[in-house]
Amino acid sequence: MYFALTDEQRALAETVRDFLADRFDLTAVRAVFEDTAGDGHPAELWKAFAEQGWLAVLVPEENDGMGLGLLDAQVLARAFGAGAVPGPWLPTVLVGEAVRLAGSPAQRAAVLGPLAAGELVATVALRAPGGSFDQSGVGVTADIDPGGTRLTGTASPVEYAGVARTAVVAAKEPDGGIGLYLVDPTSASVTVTALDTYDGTTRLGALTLDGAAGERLPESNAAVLAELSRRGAVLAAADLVGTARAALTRTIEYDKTRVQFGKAVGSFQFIKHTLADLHVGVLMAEHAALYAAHAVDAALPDAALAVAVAKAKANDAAERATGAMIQYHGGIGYTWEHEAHFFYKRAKRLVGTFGDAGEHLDRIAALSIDA
Amino acid sequence: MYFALTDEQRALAETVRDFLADRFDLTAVRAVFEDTAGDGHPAELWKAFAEQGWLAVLVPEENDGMGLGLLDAQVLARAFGAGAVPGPWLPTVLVGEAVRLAGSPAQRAAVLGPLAAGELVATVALRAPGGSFDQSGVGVTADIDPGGTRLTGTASPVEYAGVARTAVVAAKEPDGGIGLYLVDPTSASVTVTALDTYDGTTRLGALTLDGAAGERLPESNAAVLAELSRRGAVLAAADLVGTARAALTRTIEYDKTRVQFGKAVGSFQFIKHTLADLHVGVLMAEHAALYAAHAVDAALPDAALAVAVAKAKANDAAERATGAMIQYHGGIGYTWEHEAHFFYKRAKRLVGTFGDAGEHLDRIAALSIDA
Amino acid sequence: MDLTFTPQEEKFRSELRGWLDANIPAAWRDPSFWRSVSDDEGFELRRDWERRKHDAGFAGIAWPTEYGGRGGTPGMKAIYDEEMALAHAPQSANALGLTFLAPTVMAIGTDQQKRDIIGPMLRNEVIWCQGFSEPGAGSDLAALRTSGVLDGDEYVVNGQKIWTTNAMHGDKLFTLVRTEPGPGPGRQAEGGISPVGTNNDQSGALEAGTARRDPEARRSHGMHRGISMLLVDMRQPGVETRPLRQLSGASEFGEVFFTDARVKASECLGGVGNGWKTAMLLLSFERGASGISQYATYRRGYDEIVAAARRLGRDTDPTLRRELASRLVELECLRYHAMHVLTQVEQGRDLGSESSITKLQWSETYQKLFETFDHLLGLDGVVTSPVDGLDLASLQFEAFWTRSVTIWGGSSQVQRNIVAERVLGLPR
Amino acid sequence: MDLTFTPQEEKFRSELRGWLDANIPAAWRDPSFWRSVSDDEGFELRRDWERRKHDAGFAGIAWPTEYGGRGGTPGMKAIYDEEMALAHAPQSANALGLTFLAPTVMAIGTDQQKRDIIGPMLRNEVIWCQGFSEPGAGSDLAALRTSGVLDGDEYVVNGQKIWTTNAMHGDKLFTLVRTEPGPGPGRQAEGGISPVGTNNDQSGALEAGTARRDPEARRSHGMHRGISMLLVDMRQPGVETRPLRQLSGASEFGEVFFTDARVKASECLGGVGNGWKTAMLLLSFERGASGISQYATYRRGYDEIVAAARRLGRDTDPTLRRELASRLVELECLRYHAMHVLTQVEQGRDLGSESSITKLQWSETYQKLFETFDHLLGLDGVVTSPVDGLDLASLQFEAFWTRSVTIWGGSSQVQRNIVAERVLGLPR
Repeated sequence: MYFALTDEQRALAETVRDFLADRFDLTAVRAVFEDTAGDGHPAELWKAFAEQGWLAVLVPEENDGMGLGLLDAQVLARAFGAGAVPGPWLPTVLVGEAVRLAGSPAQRAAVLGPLAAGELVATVALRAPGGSFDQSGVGVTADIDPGGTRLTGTASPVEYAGVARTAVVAAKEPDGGIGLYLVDPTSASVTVTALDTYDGTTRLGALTLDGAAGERLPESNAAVLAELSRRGAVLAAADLVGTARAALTRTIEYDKTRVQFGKAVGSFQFIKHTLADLHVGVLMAEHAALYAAHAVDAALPDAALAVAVAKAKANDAAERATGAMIQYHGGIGYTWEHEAHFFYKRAKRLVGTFGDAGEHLDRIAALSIDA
Repeated sequence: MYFALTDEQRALAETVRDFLADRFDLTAVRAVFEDTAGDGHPAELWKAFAEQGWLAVLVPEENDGMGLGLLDAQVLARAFGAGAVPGPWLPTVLVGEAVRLAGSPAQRAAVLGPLAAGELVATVALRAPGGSFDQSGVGVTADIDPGGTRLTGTASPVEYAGVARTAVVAAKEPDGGIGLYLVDPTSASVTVTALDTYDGTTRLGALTLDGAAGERLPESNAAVLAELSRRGAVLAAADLVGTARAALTRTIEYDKTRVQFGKAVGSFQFIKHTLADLHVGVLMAEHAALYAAHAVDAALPDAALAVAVAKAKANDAAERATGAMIQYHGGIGYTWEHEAHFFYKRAKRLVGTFGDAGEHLDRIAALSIDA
Repeated sequence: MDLTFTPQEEKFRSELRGWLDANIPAAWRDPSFWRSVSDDEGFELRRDWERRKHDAGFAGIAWPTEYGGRGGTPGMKAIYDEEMALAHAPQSANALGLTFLAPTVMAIGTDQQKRDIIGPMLRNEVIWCQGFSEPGAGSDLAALRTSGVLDGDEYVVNGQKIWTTNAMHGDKLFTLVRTEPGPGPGRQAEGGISPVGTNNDQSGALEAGTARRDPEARRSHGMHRGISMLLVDMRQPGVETRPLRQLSGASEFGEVFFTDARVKASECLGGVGNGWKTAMLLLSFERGASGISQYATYRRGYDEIVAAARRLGRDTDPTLRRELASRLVELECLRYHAMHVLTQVEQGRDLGSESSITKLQWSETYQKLFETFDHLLGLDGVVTSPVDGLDLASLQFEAFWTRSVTIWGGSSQVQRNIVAERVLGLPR
Repeated sequence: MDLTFTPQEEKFRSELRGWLDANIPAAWRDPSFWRSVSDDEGFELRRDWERRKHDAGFAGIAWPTEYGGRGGTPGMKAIYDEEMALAHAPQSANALGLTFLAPTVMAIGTDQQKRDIIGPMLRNEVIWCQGFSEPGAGSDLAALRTSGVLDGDEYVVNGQKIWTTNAMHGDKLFTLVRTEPGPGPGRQAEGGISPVGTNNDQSGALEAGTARRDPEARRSHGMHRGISMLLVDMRQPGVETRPLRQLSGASEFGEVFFTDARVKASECLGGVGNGWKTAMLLLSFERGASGISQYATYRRGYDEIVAAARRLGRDTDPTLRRELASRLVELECLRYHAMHVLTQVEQGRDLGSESSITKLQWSETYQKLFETFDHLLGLDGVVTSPVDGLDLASLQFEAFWTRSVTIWGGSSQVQRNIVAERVLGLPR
């Protein structure tokens, strides 16, 4: 029995933390956050990611990757959450996962190597507005045309649609099934509309396809979409867990020193108890993200349940911890100059990414009540 | 603008409080609570109720009643909740309301006078196990027979089924409508099964009808059932509000004097804030019960909404306040000898009576989202 | 129980509604309007509109006629609050002056102060700001360090205030300064849990009555000495104001810096060294606020949220419907509570610390309503560009605003302390 | 990450499971069984069953073999805890002795105490009770007033203990008494917020390390002096026990009254006047408990609740399904946390105040699970008679029990204090 990160994984977490402190701290985040006209994708950061191997983590060794598991990837996601790191890491990594899971050998060779090397920014476009992160939420239709498959419909919001050079698009197929397609978002039959968002640690867009050419991932189907969404949910959960922990730690440190009524704010019992409860919640979310990543890696029988538990718990922990960061910093936490809103807004966005609480609780109910 | 009880209503509240303190305090309640084999219907108490006019409050003056409104009745219900008072007051009063709303002049004369005088203990049997408190929850069917209407089916739990001499039974009619029927629970075709319950401040039973004779209230229909359920919900809400307030007040008084770590328990900030939040919640529930009673009395356009709001809020306030009574009395509040469990168990029962939170929230959603 | 207003009050409502119908431009009803104009432009629109409202006789509704008010009933004031909210009227440019300063001046001001302050305020010729909070004195207002030193017949003021509403547009500031040195060090504090705006009642937790009971309160009591309330001209070289950008991106609040700012000794309200007492009196005028204005505003927000959810097909989710319904439960309770408060006011009853309950109920309900907005909109709520005609930017902006309402004006934690100690009588 | 057990541990599991299959009567799996027999009868059944379990080699799993234990790994102990829960095994008749007293005796007992206490306890020849809480000393354990006065080579004990598990069936009691006078009056307290049972770590909040920091802690520190832990024979005229009826109607706990009870001076554990330190050591043995036993039990409760809801057609309500699912989220987190704790134990890491987190997670989750039970069953949950074969009495009984778990063994409030101060390092 060993329920913990390995020494290597712990060292990786430390490396990322040190790197961010050195090379991309919250001042750098702020520059991206406030430059709403910019692409939100600092080239230097991306280059460093490639050099560090952080884009290669899930790519098989045969495709010049590191061939590690989701447990390692969640170490990175958690650290990025803790640092409120911008950039298209998550959608790019997930495109790698889609191609690894369902691509042909040629597609794997074409996509995975460049992706691992940082030469390919990519994104996933899986749902229509208002949709959920399963096949019922897909808003693109695939039509078989003499000239090849043509995709029509909308996916939104799509992370970093504006800088991605490849998108994996989920589409409903004529036989009622689901396929995943490689699409070039810069082609004429694809319109990319930039969308505003309050969260400056990402950039969003809508992808409107009007008979766009799509190259099918041959092994893709509804089960692969579900698997991809589960992996996305685990990494989003890990990011939320990192966000939540950073928010809580910063609040605790502040409340230890901020004095009101002659005492440290953190010595008031109501605040102590609130922070203690938050700690227990964030700790449980950390456990849950770890377990879910391992359960998917090891294909444990309860993997589907574990992923839903992890995302539901991470959503809750991050929502509470980042809200508390504002409240228990008092007025200063409500200012633009303070970093609380980076964490609050990032959490608010990620709570909906790859399934909100309702979607995951319904899944848990189905698994535990109807089974 | 006058949102408050009148002087008369305030005096009534005080009379009940004084009466209970004098003649039926928690020691008397305990005797009924612990005598699980008894009928839970102390004759002296009932006699006093009749003498005080507390059974006549909603009965029209022409039927020898006081002809007051639901606002007055909720004063009584609230006081009974605060005193954890046993006895069939609520079901009896509701039978009066059913007959007043839908009965023939003859039925009104036959039922209301004796009821107001304390000569008739009665109860309502409106739902089947698992059912809600609207027409979909009715579990009895009315068949038109040459010899009169025959009722078949089950209603449960029914308050004081064992001592009631008249029951108002809701039944589905052949045309798809709903009728209310006067039934004699002691007749051969009705089986009354006593049911155990943890709440010793009431007694419950199941009514199984096997072709039982029923005398229809001629003006009854689904709308009257809904109106009756609304009135039941207002009075149950008021009882819960009284229960919640009593639980909270007793806890506050205890925590002012109980010393731990050299300080009054009630000076610990976490407990202070918890009790402050509870006070706000109970106060809002008090407002809501008042408003709902008035809205029904005055047939305000938002009466249906107000009733649902009052019951939902009273459920929540009572659940929290009575749970907190146990927690913030510490170990002593968990003993049988302490009175906390009277309030806790009474609240737990009444939360489901005339609609749980889900039922009322669905109603509020329908009124505010779909309208 | 009688929830109707008098015929006179209803007549007032219909007059006011008629005037508002004619005088609120249709564009103002679009929630995004006020964000589409610049701060300065918006402020001038509001100032001008209020001048016209004053000329039409709808200013100082419940004020005595001798001070230029309408001499109306508490019911008329409640009707006014409600109708303004229903008509999408903008927030008053002089809200803090009208709510707090004016009644204080009427009660304890000198004759000259009454003459100089009240009329011009009512006509919006002078916009008043409040300068209470400081970076190190938020919930703990008495820790303030801004100083005023008498130099001839003027005070020389140095220090900093924060969370000042309308700081960039104000003409004068009522502010608390230390005119005698405080009890010395031990209070060096940084950053800020800082209450601002209206309902700044938190400091009452330290009032003299409770202050005698224990050493900590006695220590705080000492902090209350030597404070004075000065009325500072903001249009002078010694006063600099800066907007304070908030996490929503807007700047409703600002900072005020005093560098040898000068205030005539006659511009002290309530007497030198009596500043704490004056502030407590001033803040007590919050007590009459019933919450009806908040109810009317948030109830409309509820409907806007429902409409947005419907556009995305999320209004049929059974759990989200119940969550929404739970919010309406609290909103309706706020309305009932407002009627309760209004009744108390009309009957001349002492409202005591009731305003803490009102504040808790509206602020917590408002914040949770917009948490439900987040849950309802899910990932689509992240997009603030209009999509297919659905524009969530204004609601999202409001959602961020709700994060502040449990902090300023006495945080929820401060309000719960007040309820526990002063309403429930729990020991300190 | 490797969640598998060693082959040796898995072999142990299958042996244990086989023995439990053969030795737990089918009737015991009916949740109502233990309420259908009398307290005395139930206790004798448990005592006898445990004797057989001991003879089969399934007692003292992780204890050293020199003390008659099996010398197993922490993993085996976790497997034991889980399998016992899965098999519906009854709670040990000697739980507090085995969990707390035995390891303390092993660590600091005299040779004679080791000889006299451990073997007989393991064989259930002596049932041990814990006597810590008093009516005036609940969360504030150090306020205890029971006295022990030396008379020759015996202590004469007078006073009262409360919340003693198995009080009616115990043979001996490890109890804290004041062998030197306390710091005098000022602690007269009535009634009781009284922690009991296992996980009685709350008093650690007052341990010496933090006690030096502020006057209140210093005062409490003074209270810790002059306390001794005595081992009292309950079968003597000076000891009277009474069952304590709880709101569920059952009497798991009792009261113990001492009237000139006599204890040999050699029956003092850890040295005279060292009782507080001894108690802290004793309570620290809770730390190894992972929560896996609670998980296994409550997970079964979840399924029983689902089955009951299905019988009433309430399992399809979308909101109640999500509420149930939220409880399962917390339950699964408890399981992950148990694996985390077990890993820490296996690696010999200091668990510090982790047991407060474990306690909060299991007790709050357990209580909320049964609040969901109430919501799911609605009005029908009020009926405790069997209806159409659906018998809710056992679940309802358990629901009442859950109201106690956030009070005893260190209330949730005490646990949050510990987490805030000792895990997060927030100031006192």
